[in-house]
Amino acid sequence: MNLEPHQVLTPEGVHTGPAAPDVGTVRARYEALVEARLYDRKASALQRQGRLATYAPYEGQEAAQVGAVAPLASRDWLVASYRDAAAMRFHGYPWKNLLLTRMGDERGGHPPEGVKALPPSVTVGGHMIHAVGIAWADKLLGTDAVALTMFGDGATSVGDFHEAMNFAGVYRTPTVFLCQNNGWAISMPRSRQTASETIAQKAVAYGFPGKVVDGNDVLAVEEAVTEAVTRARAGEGPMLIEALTYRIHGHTTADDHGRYRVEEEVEIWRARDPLERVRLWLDGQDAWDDGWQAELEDRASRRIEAAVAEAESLVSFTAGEIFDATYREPTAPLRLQRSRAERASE
Amino acid sequence: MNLEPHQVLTPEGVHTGPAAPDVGTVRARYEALVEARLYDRKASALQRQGRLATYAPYEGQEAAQVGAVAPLASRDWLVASYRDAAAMRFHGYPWKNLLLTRMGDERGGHPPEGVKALPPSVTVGGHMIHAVGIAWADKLLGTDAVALTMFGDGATSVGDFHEAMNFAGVYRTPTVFLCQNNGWAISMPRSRQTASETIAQKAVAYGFPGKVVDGNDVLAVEEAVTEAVTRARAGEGPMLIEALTYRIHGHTTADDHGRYRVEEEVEIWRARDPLERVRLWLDGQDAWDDGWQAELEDRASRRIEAAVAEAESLVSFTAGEIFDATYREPTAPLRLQRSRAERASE
Amino acid sequence: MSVMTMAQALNSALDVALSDPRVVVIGEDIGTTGGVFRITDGLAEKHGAERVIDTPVAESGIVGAAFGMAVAGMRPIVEMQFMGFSYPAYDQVISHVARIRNRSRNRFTAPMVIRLPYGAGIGAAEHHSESTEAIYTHIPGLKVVVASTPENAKGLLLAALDDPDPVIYMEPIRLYRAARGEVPGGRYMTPIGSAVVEQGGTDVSLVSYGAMMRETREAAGRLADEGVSAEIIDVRTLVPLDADTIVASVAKTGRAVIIHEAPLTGGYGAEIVAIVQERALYSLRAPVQRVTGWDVVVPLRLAERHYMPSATRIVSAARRTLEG
Amino acid sequence: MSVMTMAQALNSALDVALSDPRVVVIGEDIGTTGGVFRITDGLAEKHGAERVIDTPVAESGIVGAAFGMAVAGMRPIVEMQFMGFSYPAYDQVISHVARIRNRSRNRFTAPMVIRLPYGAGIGAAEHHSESTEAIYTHIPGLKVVVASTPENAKGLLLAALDDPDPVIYMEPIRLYRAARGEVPGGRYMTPIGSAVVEQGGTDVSLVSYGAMMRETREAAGRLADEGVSAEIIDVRTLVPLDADTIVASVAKTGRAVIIHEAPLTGGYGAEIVAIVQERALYSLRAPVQRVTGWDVVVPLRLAERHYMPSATRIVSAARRTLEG
Ligand SMILES: Cc1ncc(C[n+]2csc(CCOP(=O)(O)OP(=O)(O)O)c2C)c(N)n1
Ligand SMILES: Cc1ncc(C[n+]2csc(CCOP(=O)(O)OP(=O)(O)O)c2C)c(N)n1
Ligand SMILES: [Mg+2]
Ligand SMILES: [Mg+2]
Repeated sequence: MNLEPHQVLTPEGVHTGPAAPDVGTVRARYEALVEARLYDRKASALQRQGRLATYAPYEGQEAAQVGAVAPLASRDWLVASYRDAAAMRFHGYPWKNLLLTRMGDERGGHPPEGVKALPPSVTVGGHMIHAVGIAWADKLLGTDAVALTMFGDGATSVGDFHEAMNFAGVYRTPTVFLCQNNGWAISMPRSRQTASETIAQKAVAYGFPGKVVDGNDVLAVEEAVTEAVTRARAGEGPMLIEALTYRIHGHTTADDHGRYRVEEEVEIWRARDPLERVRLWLDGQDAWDDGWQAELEDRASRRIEAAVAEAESLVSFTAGEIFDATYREPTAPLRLQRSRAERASE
Repeated sequence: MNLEPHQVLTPEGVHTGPAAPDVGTVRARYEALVEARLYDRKASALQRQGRLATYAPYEGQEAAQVGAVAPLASRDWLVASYRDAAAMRFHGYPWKNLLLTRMGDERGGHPPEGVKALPPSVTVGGHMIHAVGIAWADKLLGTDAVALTMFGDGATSVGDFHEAMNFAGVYRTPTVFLCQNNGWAISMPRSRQTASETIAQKAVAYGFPGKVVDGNDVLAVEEAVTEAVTRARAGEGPMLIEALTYRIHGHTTADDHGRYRVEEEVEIWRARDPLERVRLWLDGQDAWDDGWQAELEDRASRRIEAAVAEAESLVSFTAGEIFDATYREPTAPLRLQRSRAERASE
Repeated sequence: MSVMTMAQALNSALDVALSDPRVVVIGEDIGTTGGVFRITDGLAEKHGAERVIDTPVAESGIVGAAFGMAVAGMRPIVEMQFMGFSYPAYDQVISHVARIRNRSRNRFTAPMVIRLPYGAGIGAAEHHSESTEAIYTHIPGLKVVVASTPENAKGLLLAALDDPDPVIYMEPIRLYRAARGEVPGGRYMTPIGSAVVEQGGTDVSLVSYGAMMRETREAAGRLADEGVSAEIIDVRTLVPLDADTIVASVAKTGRAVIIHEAPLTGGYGAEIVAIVQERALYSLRAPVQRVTGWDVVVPLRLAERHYMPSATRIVSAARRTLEG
Repeated sequence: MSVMTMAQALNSALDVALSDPRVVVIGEDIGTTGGVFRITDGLAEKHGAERVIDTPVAESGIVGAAFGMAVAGMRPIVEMQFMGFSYPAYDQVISHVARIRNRSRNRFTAPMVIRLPYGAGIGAAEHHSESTEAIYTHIPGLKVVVASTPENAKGLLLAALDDPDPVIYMEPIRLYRAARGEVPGGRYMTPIGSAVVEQGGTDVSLVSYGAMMRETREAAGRLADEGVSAEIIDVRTLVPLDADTIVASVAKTGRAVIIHEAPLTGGYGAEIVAIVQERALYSLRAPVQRVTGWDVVVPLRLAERHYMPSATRIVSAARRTLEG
């Protein structure tokens, strides 16, 4: 198993791979990266204003997320975590929904029909096996859809990660495991999370391939996931990808990361910014300028602001409505409780 | 990682290692193997007579069990499973206790003071982490004791196995993980239990060494465990050993293994009998004869029969006694229930 | 109609269920060997090993994978070998199976059945005799049913599978072979959410479910010999509870004994008592009695009989209500 | 004595606890950062990272490892970040921690404390607002305590640690900073197994625990304004329950309201009702009322208030008992 991180663009924007990237594709990825970053900043700002409850910022991880879902078709499933808003958005799960959940509205968990993505997992580690079950169903139902699950370095310590990986190996389900190793699980550094040198090598335990990629290199992530998706679709089973990246801010807006890590470490990773290297490369191809940047930012901001406005326009829950989603048909005890709750809220 | 099974004695009793084994030691191991086999047969017979509830026979795995505990000091802990009666016995847990549990008497779970072995685990997979905690405590308390945990190939699929291995790796606890890969987990063949080629390679996921040994070769198992115990005692952390072996009989006395495996497979493994190769080697050293064999069997039988007699002589539980081991001091609700139960049983 | 054991009735229900291509049965040792209790005997052969799926030892993985399948449009039926082995899967059940409907405000659902062989009385090893329904009945989003006869075992299982929401399906181990009775062929359903008055009576209501129905019926017989007319209610569905049937019975008799083998404290019997006193307090002529397992781990074979509620204990409890 | 928040009182208790070399505190993010709620703030620095142990994300592993430590003679205190994250460890708690004493007939024991921050009311994310004490109160071998004031938070925690058996220790998140009060320095214990009558009264007994004590006290105040004299009982220990104190109160007042934020069905309130009606039926002048969370997943921030029992709901329930 080759555990050298796969890289296509260096932090300086130098292309290192064999075939030159397609400018149009890279511009599309760059646009997504810009929108991802703007959303993340907007969400953090909203939280500071008390308009979101808490928020888990992903700045620094945009490339891993955009690169992860780029290879997916709309029939493929995404089963991701609380920090994966950008990945979800670019698999079709609206910003509006992601905002609603963060505002404390369950309706955020109800994406439009046709969007194949589960609401983001809040518990750590329990959701990866869902992507195994979904992929397995796709296989049994005879479709060629795959399921991509995204999780952090911390999640790999959970028992359910093991059971998910093992099932995927045994049943060769078309599941892609993408770990965003961002160096930390709240205050726990990666080095104390597990004694293995890499996360990718854990695939050895399950009889399928693992791969390390530069997670701040959107093209490298996209290449690795494309390979994994292609294998999975062809019936060759699962793959584990470890994307090396970093979260630039605290674990959530409630976290003070100064308590457990030094600013120098953050600086090292700022220098590996996932947007900048793409911009530099595009610039080198004469495919980037300030005007286009402004245009991108403007377009993205408008989309994000529209989502915020829409989310905030939704009225709040009535007491009765909290009973609407426990069973398809309300049971007799719940009907009784509902009427009591409605009375109490009058 | 070298995944070739380590072997010291071939099935034909030919010694393959560098240094010649010590005859006295081998005779002692042989005596244990003989006693282990007789106990297993006795227990199966008792079960057929209705004197035990069910029983999980280990015939074929005697070498793995005797070899596993031979390197342990009495201050070391053993945390084993339902099929590990021989290992437990040779770590000091009396046959009598093992029988009592199988008779349906909780007092079997109470070994004499000083015996460092937990009652055998009935659930699959949950106990390995206990050996991590125990070893960790030993480390924190400043003793140099180690903990050996024994489990099957099936148990490696359980999430708790993963968490145990990961903790052991991270905290470098003096824990030895010994997997008796006996080819089957009830009706599930090893090949369908996990897609990894070996169990030993799973150690790669946790950053410590794994090793495969011929589990029917008592000297090979003993060597491997000695190495692991020595490392652990020296503070070098855990190790995973996969002992390749086979259970000759059904999963338990209630299992019909003809439903899921062919007799030819059993025959192959009978030819690799763990006792016979030791006998052959000793014979080659003029250190075995029929008379000694008879003597061994006689001594072992007498020990086993005494244990059976002692276990069967214990009177049954009274209704009140079932309340004696829930809390150290019976709580008020339990005192009330106890008196009701005693009244009901009159 | 044919006479079957409960085990055979369940096998028949699963066979019928598997005629729906969305259905898979998944669990440990259920394929080649037909399960520890042979409930799935012959089904893998008939419907294929891809649909009657043998798994590695990993209860959480089984439930989690089945959850994924259910979300993706299948109808998985999970077999846990014993209720006592379902705890590693508890997080999956409570955090995901029970909640995806609420989490997604009805966008995603996990219609699936989790079969839990439960209960003591056969002198089994530790962990093999659990009756921990209370850890499921408290969880919003789950339904919980308990079979007590071959006929309702099949009918409830098919109803559970037909239900749009996840159902915890408890099977009394002790009755697998002991309970025999007429079972209709083909597909039929026993409604979820309705208790049944098995025998009318006027003096005391005996309310139970699952394996304990046997002792309950025996107790009713003995009470009849003493001239006491007991009404027998088989709760069948714990969640959602058919409180009306129970309350109506107690309102009539004025006395009730609730029987289950789970430990007393926090057992489901407490919920039934709470509802009865809430809705029929003024009809109560004596405190509702609970006859249950004690607050100890179910003993192994030697002492198990001291733990299990017996007909004798039920009769004494009923007498206490009559004296009260 | 000094005035502290509950969070500070717990920190003080842990600091005292760690003076015993057998004690370790183990959990996620409790070392360097002092825990999500800063309960362990400064303890790793003071007592060493080997004794205030940061772990990988693995609740089952944490409890299982702590169990091993306890068996080997240590006194671990486990911190789960939230009660809702304790489910992956449920099998370890129920199958091992709660049972090793019985399994070994008192040869091995697992004296340890599992701290579970619990409860809703702060608009947290899903899984962060759980109050699932019922899944622990039903399990023989465990004790279950719930703090409600800074003073008893410290006293109960030290008593739990001193207990020879495993204790589930629930900490109301909502009161971590909201509850302030006098807390003695050094070591002292609040006895496990005893409820406390916080305020005497003659008309109705209000029985609650943990975070809901706040609404209960508020309701009592409002009832007093209406001329109704409420007796307030803080249960404090759910298992073993101090039934005598509760029953004596209800026998006196003839009316009771049980309040908890956990869902209604199968909640611990049912057990209290069952005991009250069993032992004080003839004193009851009205059905015992339960004011609880509803049988739904605790809603997120927007709708949480519709879920939480309020002083208003408690007052109406008390009035219902007075009309009854
Ligand atoms: C079962 C469970 N335990 C604990 C938590 C609390 N928690 C939230 S995020 C987190 C760390 C996860 O780290 P990682 O998987 O690396 O993801 P990251 O936050 O770095 O993206 C923890 C412990 C949780 N959400 N679920
Ligand atoms: C948690 C749990 N799930 C299921 C079982 C039922 N069961 C008992 S033994 C066994 C197979 C274990 O196989 P393995 O670990 O290989 O050990 P072996 O029996 O071969 O010694 C299973 C599934 C159990 N005891 N515990
Ligand atoms: Mg991380
Ligand atoms: Mg095996």
